This record gives sequence, structure tokens and C-alpha cells, in this order.
Amino acid sequence: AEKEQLEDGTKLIQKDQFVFASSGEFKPFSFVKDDMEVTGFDVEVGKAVAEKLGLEPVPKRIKFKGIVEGVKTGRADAAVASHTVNPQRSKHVSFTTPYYYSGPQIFVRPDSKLKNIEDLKGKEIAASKGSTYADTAAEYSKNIKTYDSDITALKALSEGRHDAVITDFVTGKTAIKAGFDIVGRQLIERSEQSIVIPQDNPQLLKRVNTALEELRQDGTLKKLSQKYFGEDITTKPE
Amino acid sequence: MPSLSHFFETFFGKSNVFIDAMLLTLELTVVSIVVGIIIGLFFALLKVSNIKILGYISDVYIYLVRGTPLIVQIFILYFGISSIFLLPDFWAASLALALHNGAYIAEIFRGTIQSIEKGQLEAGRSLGMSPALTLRRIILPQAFRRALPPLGNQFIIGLKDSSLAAFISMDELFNVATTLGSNNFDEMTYLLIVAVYYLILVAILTIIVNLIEKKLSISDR
Amino acid sequence: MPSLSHFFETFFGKSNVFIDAMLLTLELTVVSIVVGIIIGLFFALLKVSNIKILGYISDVYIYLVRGTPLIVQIFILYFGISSIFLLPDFWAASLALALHNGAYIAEIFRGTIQSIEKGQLEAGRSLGMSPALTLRRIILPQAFRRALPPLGNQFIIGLKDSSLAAFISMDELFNVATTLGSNNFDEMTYLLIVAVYYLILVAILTIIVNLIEKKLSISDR
Amino acid sequence: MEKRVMLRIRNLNKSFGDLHVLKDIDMKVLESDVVCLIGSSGSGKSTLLRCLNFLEKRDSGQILIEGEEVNPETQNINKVREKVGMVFQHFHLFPHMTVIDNIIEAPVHVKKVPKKQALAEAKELLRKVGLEDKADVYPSKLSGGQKQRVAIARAMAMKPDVLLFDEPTSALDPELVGEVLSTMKELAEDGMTMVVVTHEMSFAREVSDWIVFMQEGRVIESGPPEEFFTNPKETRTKEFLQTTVF
Amino acid sequence: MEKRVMLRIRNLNKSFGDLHVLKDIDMKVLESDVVCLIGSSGSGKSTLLRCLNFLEKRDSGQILIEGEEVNPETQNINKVREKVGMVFQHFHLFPHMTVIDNIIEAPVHVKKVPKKQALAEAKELLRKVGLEDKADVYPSKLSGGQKQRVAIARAMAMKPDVLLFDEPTSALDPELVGEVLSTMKELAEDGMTMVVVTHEMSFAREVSDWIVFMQEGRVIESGPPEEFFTNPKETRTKEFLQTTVF
Ligand SMILES: Nc1ncnc2c1ncn2[C@@H]1O[C@H](COP(=O)(O)OP(=O)(O)OP(=O)(O)O)[C@@H](O)[C@H]1O
Ligand SMILES: Nc1ncnc2c1ncn2[C@@H]1O[C@H](COP(=O)(O)OP(=O)(O)OP(=O)(O)O)[C@@H](O)[C@H]1O
Ligand SMILES: [Mg+2]
Ligand SMILES: [Mg+2]
Repeated sequence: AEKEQLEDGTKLIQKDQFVFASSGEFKPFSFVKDDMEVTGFDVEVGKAVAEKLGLEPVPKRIKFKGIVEGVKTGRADAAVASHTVNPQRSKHVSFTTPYYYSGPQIFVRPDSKLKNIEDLKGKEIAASKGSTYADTAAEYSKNIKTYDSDITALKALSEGRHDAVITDFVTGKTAIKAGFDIVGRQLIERSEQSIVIPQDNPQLLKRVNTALEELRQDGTLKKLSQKYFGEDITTKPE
Repeated sequence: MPSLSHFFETFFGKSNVFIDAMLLTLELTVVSIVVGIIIGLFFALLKVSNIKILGYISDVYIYLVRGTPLIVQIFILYFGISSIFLLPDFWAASLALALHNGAYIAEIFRGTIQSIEKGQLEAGRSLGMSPALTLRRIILPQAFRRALPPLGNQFIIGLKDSSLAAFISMDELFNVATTLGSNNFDEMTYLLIVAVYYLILVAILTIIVNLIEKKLSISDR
Repeated sequence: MPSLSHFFETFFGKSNVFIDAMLLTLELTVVSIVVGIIIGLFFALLKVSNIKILGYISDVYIYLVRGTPLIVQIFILYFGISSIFLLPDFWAASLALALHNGAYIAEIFRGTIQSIEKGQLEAGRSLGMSPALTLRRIILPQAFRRALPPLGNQFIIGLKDSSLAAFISMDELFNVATTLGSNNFDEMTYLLIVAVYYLILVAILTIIVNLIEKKLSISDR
Repeated sequence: MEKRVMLRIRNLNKSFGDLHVLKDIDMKVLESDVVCLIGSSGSGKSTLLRCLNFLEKRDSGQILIEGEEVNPETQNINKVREKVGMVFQHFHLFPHMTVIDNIIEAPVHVKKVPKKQALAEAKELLRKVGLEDKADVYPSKLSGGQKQRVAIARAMAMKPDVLLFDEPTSALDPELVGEVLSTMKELAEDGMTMVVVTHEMSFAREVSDWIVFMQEGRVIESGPPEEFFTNPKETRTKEFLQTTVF
Repeated sequence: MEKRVMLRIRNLNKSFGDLHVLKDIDMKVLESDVVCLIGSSGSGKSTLLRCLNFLEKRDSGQILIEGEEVNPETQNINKVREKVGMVFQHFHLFPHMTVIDNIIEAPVHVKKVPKKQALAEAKELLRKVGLEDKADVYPSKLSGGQKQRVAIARAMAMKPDVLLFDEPTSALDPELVGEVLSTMKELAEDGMTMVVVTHEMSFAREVSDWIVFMQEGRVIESGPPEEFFTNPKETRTKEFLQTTVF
């Protein structure tokens, strides 16, 4: 599909807009308000990037499974959707510098004896489809179930299905706050989350990286992190 | 299961969101059926054209659509269409659904066109009308009439199928239910609400289809 | 669009994963159709029972299923079933699909049971057979035979519909495609591969259904 | 020796909605008699037969079989039906079963006759109706006359006290009528009690012991065949016999 | 004055697969003549008529209209068809159009006659066939005889040089045959050239100028009706006339 090309070689769907995708089903990173308007940490980061680029921010919801294909085929200029960087994915898309650092955590029902990764062996683990958490889980058990969203996976867990869910620690925390009957156990590893840009758009990648750097410098990222998580997850943990 | 009072509270409290979503559901359905009728007519004409190769093309299209799940088609078509030309979301989604409906509608038209007795064609031809003119003025108007009830049923099927457009970023009824539902950690309530919307829409459409059927069978007497 | 060589590399390279997924797709389909036949038979019998209230119950069930999209039903049933009793995932998914198939199968059986001429019932009754015995020995065996071709078609539809079990954690073909695909950021290749699997399965099943139809029409002579 | 009364009907009435189809029917059938029911189309012959077999519910009146009143509301209707067999105009053989399975179906599943014995009896019945070579054939392979003879054997297999026939030959090609009528004659000679609705006047005249003539839901006249055919009392009977081809 | 030759057929052959249906047909039709084609069922009458209107493709032979050879491969077949009208056994009116719309359909859309003029002419034709009051009625509301008269008006609306009829009355109830035949007689009197396949021998005798008798795909005999009916030359013709009820 033909996009509009700016003078510096940046390609955009609309020349004065930055269309960025998120799922809207990944609280608090992206979720909808009651009027279906999407918001959340990812979305606000996307909006901040758009402002630095001098473009109108146009957030767009695509179900998680379709986001990357949507970016690749030109349904969005970028995905600001908590995508974890990994080398295999890098073959198909470009990643910006990380805009936050996170990690998968084990969640179980309160009565579970399961504590850490050693206990996962042979257990039934659920994760959201297409996330790297499903891969993480696969390292510890062969019995993996996947759902369309993390929330659905956690919901199934709290209703008595599966032995554990591996998902982002922030997501789990939010679900517990919402009354899900689950508890968090071991934090497994650290991961980097980045904005996804199609490979044929190097100029946009460069400009978004610059924008992110500016947002790091002027404290915007940190401020957003505090607002949503009460802590700063945007700087690399040691 | 949610309590009844909670259900009704949400049902009426969020009704503006649901009504918007319902309108989008209807728009998707209408557009995808109308475009599907054009596509279906085209492939039905290929099939009845007496030119074998065109008939095969039609067969292949119908086999591809009938041989794969709609959800697979939607993903492939939506992204496939995008990589060829950049349609706005609504039109890309509608076109994906229309390509699906088109195969079923092609079968409907093929059937009703072939159900028109040969004498009608011969009568037109014997009056000096060209094949194209006979098709347009004599065969198709009759085939269309007979296709109305099955097209009505396809509309109902298309309405339900449009729920899968949720996966390609259309905020129709099902998408609203899962999105709002998962954000409020309350999917069941929202799913039950949209189920009620679908039930009402399908009931109304079923009544309309039955009326059309009745009217046609009376005027055929 | 992926290159052809990349497509075939993935197709054959990952074939063990796809074949496992295909087997799960087939298992889901077979179980949901078999259970659907039991459910469908039950509601068809309610409908032809001459007891009005039972007929209404059957009507309501069929209306609820035919009036809502399968994806909505799957979400509601899967979580609804879970909140009542905890079936293993596979059985919960199969039951959700079976409740959907059951409504369509009920309509098939209702039709074929009512197509058995009244004289068969009267002949059985006049020989001193009870209504239940006549149903079991005389009516149902004939109704079943006539139901075979439409049941075959429902099997094909059920096969395609089983793709929606992807959303309730079944690793069938479509789920594998989107999971592996989005993991590798390469959905299109994987979607096209499973489309090929579905096309082959549907083609084989279509041939089988046609054979059954032919055989029945010969032995009816 | 006086013959026993096998079937007794008293004051039978039956309506379909507003249509009064059977009006105060009184009738009796003696043991091993052949009673022919005749009358023009719509006079209620089939309905009467179906009431005797309880395929239709009567509105009022009594039906007594071997002196005992039969009441489908209080008695096991299936037990009663075992005593009264029925042969239909359109045979209604079970198409999914072979000829022999058609015949043993009810004995085995209703009367619980051991299968071996049922098979032996069925073969004997098939021999009687001249179809022993068709035992393992499906009904679709039989001619109409053969089908009707199997239907008769099927009804006989339950050893009924009375056999009812509703126009058993009127769905047959003319050249096949004879074989069914001669099977019925043999049954009559063996002493079977039969009630036959028929338009075959020569059969009625030759085989029956008693004729019942119905019109518009009433029994107009009844009597032994010689008297009925040669010297009918009622003008309506005369009219009917005049318009009927023998 | 010698009459012009309107239609000339030379050496026409036609097969359906292995079945040789028309064999070396030679025939001519003079201007304003009525030619009746008769012969037993399957002799090829309909096929001949359909070849004349190019609804079937001939295998070999020539068809000349007003002296000019017509070849559907090289000429615009639709132009040719405007000269040759056809009336079918089963009418084939267009059910989705009113009577008057049926009639003006071809003039307006093929000949591009202005709609106003076409309507006026159609009304005149309806008056001729006695159906002026049915102009705005749909065909489903007409009797068979009325339908066929509308079909004749529809064919006439294209002002053809020749009108072909394929058993125009054999799908009609007997009491409706007369009205169609009398409409055809009037056409003949007006000087219309007509080729009529018919089993109505009295019509053939009374109205036609020339009879053609076919058997097994060949023209066996032809001649003026008086001669043909009273003094046929061929034995096969005699046999056919003997078995035919007049
Ligand atoms: N199930 C029914 N519902 C309503 N009316 C019925 C029903 N069965 C029979 N009738 C009517 O009852 C009347 C008697 O019918 P019946 O079949 O007993 O006549 P019949 O003497 O057997 O005639 P035929 O010689 O034509 O078989 C007829 O008017 C018929 O239309
Ligand atoms: N489309 C066709 N395909 C194959 N055979 C055909 C076709 N049309 C006609 N025939 C055969 O050609 C022969 C001549 O048929 P045709 O209809 O011309 O006879 P006909 O003289 O009009 O008879 P009828 O008086 O019954 O109308 C018949 O044997 C017929 O079966
Ligand atoms: Mg009767
Ligand atoms: Mg003919």
C-alpha cells in the first residue's frame, strides 16, 4: 500500500498524523474508558511521541493478535503496545529503544503451593496469545494454554482453570486490584518493551527514537510511569 | 453470572455506546451484503456464462471461501487488502466480509438464474434481443425476485458474521463487549448485553424475511 | 505477502506443529458434532413430542443459538460452563461448540423425522408397539438415514467453526497460526498455511458427503 | 353351534372438528366371519376401521372385543392392539428392514417371542403368502402385490383375533389385485375373523359372510351377501349398487 | 401475379449427437402464405422451426429469407430474428412485466421505437387480439388462451416478415383453443406469412395454403391442402391421416 512520503523520507498514512496501534485490552497499558476512547500508559506515550514529532496523535485499537500485521501492512504507522523486544521479531520489524522495562511474573490462586519457576514443571500454564510470555512459559512446561488477552487468561485462572498464568507483573497487579482471586509469585526475568515500526520506514524509526530520547530527558516518561504505576519503570534496572 | 440489577444497570447505563456499536454492526452488514451482491452476481454470471474457463474461476473463488473458516479469511483478506491498496478501516473490513458473503450469494444467484426456465431466454432471443439484453431485462429481474428470501437469510448470517470484524479493529457490538468487558473485568455482563442486541436484531430481520417470502408466494399465484 | 520459498520452508519445517493442531481441530469437530447429535436429537424429540411446552423449550434453545453469533456464544458458554462446573478445557470448548451445533442438528432431525410418512408410525402402533418403541425401532432409524447428508454438511461447517475455539485456549489450527505468527511477527505466512490445511480437510469431507449422498440415493431406488 | 361375538360396537360417534363422521354406529362381528364394509367415498369406512384399532379416538360409544369393553384411557392400548391387526391401503412396510425382519419386529419386541421361534413362524407365514424366497429382500425390491402380502403376513405374525383391511387392493395395479385377494380368501378359509373395507364387489359377494353398507357416517343396511346384493331393502343401497361396476 | 418467395430452405441437416433429426430438408414458403407442418411426434417439426429462428444451430444447408442467405456466423443474428417472429407452445410471456410491457419490450429496446409510439402500436395489437382491457394486467392473471394471444401480439409488435408457431394451441384447455385459432385466422386474412406446426387438422385444412408432412426428419410429401387431405400420394401420408382424428 502506498503511504504518503514526507520530504525527509518518512512515510506516513496521513502526512500530518501519527497513527499508532494498541490493543485496548491490556490494562493499565492500554484500555478503553466507558465512551470507548482508548487510554493508558502505552497510549499516553504514543501521544507524547506524536507531539514531539509535530504530528496529530491518532490512537487506534487493534486486537493484540493483529497489531503487528496491521503495522506491517500499513493499517497503523507504529505499534505502541508493550511489545517485548526479541531477536526473532527483529527479522520482521524494527524496534525503537525501549520505553519501559518490565518482566513476567507467575500468578496463581491464593491456595496454590506453586512458588517459583522450579514448581512450574509439568503444570498447566496460561498466557496471552502472541506474547513472549507464552514463550517464557514454554521454557518451564509443555502444557501451555493461550488466550486472546491477558485479562481473559487471569479470569480463567481465578475461576479455577489452569495452574498458573505468566503475564506482566503490572497487569497482574491491576487484576488483583480489580478483585481477581489470584496472587503474584516469582518475578521471572527482565524484558525491554519497545515501539514497533515497519522495516521499510527507517526515517520514522530514527525520528521516533529521537522523540523518545527527548521524552526521557524532559521527564515525561518518568511522569507517566509514576501516574500509572506509582514507580518509574522507564529506566533500565540494574 | 451477573446479578439482574447489575445487568440492567449496565444495559441502560451504557446504552449510547451499545447503540453506536449496533449501528456500526448494521452498517458493516449492509455494506458487506450490498457489495457481496455485486461480487456474487459477477461470479454467478461467470458460472452460467457457458465459457468453461470463467466457470472454473468462479468455482475456485467459491471453493476458497467455502473451504476455509471466516476468521482465517478475515485476517488474510484484511491484511492482504491493506498490502495492495490502503482502504480506510471500515471499507477494508466491509470488503473482507463482502468477499466472504459474495461466495454464498454467488451460489444463491446461480441457483435462481438456473431456475428460470429456458423458454424465457428463447422468447427474448426470438424477439431479436441480444444475449446481454435478454439477461438484463428478462432473466436477472426474475432471478433477483426469487433470490430475495435466501438473500434475506444471508443478511441474517452476515449480521452474525460481522461480529468477527471485531478482530480487525471495528468497534461493533462484540468488540465493544469484549473491550469494555475486559477493562471492567466484567466480560459476562457485557457479552450477555450484546447477545440481547443480536437476538432482537435477528428477530426483526427474521420477521421481515418471512413477510417477503409470504408476499412473493402470494404474488406468484 | 510472503515469498513462495519462505511459505514452503515454514509449511514443511513446522509440519509437526501443524499436524498436531489439525488433529486437535478434528478432535474438537468430531466430539462437538457427536455431542451435538445427542443434543440435537433431544431437542428435535421435544419439538415433535406433541407436548406444547416442550416444543417451546426447543424453540427457545434454537432461537437463542441461531439468533446470536457463534463467537458470542463461545465466550458466554465457556465462562458460563466454568462457573457452574469445572470441565477440562477441551471438554468445555467441545461442549460450547456442541451446544451451537446442536441447534442446527435439532433442525435437521426435526425435518427428517417429520419427513417420515405418518403411515410408518401407524403401522408400528397397529402392531401393538408402544410410541417409544415405534420411535426407536421404526421412525428414528429412517430419520437418521435421511439426516446423513445434512449432518455431513454440518460436520464441514463445524470444522470451520471450530477455529473460534482458538479464543478459548484450544491450540487448533487457527490458534497455532496466530500464535506462532504473531510470535514471529509473520502472521500472513502462518495464516496461509492453515488455510491450505482447511481447504484440504474440507475437500476430503465434501467428497465423503457426496459419496454418502450418492449411495443413499441409489439404495433408495 | 352359535358363533361367538368377536367384536361389538355400540353407539359409536366420532367428529373431526365440526364434521360428524361416524353417527351412532352399531355393529357386531362374529368369530371367523368375514365382514365387508362398503359405501361411497367419504362415508366413514376408514374412520370406523381406525377407531376399531384406536388409531383414532372415538368421541363416545363402546367397543367390546370378545365381550370385554376396551377403553384406551384406562387400559394398555398396546395390549388391545395385539388382538386386532391392521392391513393398510399403502402397506406401510418398514423400508429399513428386510421382509423377514418386518414380520418378526413386533413378535420379538412386543410379545418377547424368542427370535428363533419368531423366525420359524415368520418363514411359515411367508410360505403361506407365497413369498418364502423373498425373506431377505428389502421392501423396495417388491411389487405392490408382494408388499401387501408381506403386510398381511406381518399382521398375522401377532396372531390377532381380528384382522382389519382398509382397501387392501386399491393401490395396486389391476394385474396384481388377484394375488392379494386370493391370499385373503385363504385366510378366510382358515377361519380368520376379518373386517374388510373394499370396493371389490365380487370379492365381497363371494367371500364375505356379512355386508355392512355405510353412507354419510351411518350404517344404512347390513345382511348376508346373497340377500344384500340381490334384494336390498333400502333405496339408498339400491342406488349405490346400481352405480357400482361389478 | 407470382408470389414472392419469403423463406427458402435448402438441404438442411441437423443432428443431436448421434441422432440425425433433420435430413436434407428442402422447402419454400411464399409471401402471405400459411404453411402447416404436420407429422407425428418426434418427426422433427419443432427442430425445423427452431432452426428457422436460429434457436438451434443447423449442421449444414442454407436458409434464405427474402432471397438473401442468412448465416448466423457472419451476420448479426438479432437483426435476422427481427424478421422472423416465434410463438411458443407454452407462451413464455415475461411474468415480471404487464401485458403491454411484454409487447413493447422488444420494439423499445431492440428497434429503439420511441416508447409513446410503441405503446400506441401495442394498444392497437391488443385490440386486434381482443384484449385491450388487459393491458396493465400481469400474465399470471390471464387464462391460457389469453396468454397465447398476448404472445402473438408480442411477436407481431416486431413487424416480422414471417411468424412461426410451434403447436400454439396444444397446451390449452379445449374450450380455449378456438379463440387462439380465430386470432390466427385473422392474421392469415391480413396477409401475414405464417409457418404453423399443428395437430389441429381442421385448422390446417381450412386456413393453410400449403401442407408439409414430415416423418423421421424428412419431408415426405407437400402440397395444397385439398389435394393433400383428399388424395395423398405417399402411403406413409395415408397411414398418418388414417390414425389422426379430425
Ligand atoms: N384426520 C382427519 N381430519 C379431518 N377430517 C377427516 C380426517 N380423516 C377423515 N376425515 C373426513 O372424514 C370423512 C370420512 O372419511 P373416511 O376416510 O373415513 O371415508 P372413507 O369412507 O374411508 O372414504 P374413501 O372410500 O375415500 O377412503 C371425510 O369427509 C374425510 O374428509
Ligand atoms: N435438445 C435436444 N437434444 C437432443 N435431442 C433432441 C433435442 N431436441 C429434440 N431432440 C430429439 O429430436 C427429435 C425431434 O424432436 P422434435 O422436438 O423436433 O420433434 P417434433 O416433431 O416437434 O415432436 P412433437 O410433435 O412431439 O413436438 C426427437 O427424437 C427428440 O427427442
Ligand atoms: Mg378410506
Ligand atoms: Mg415439437
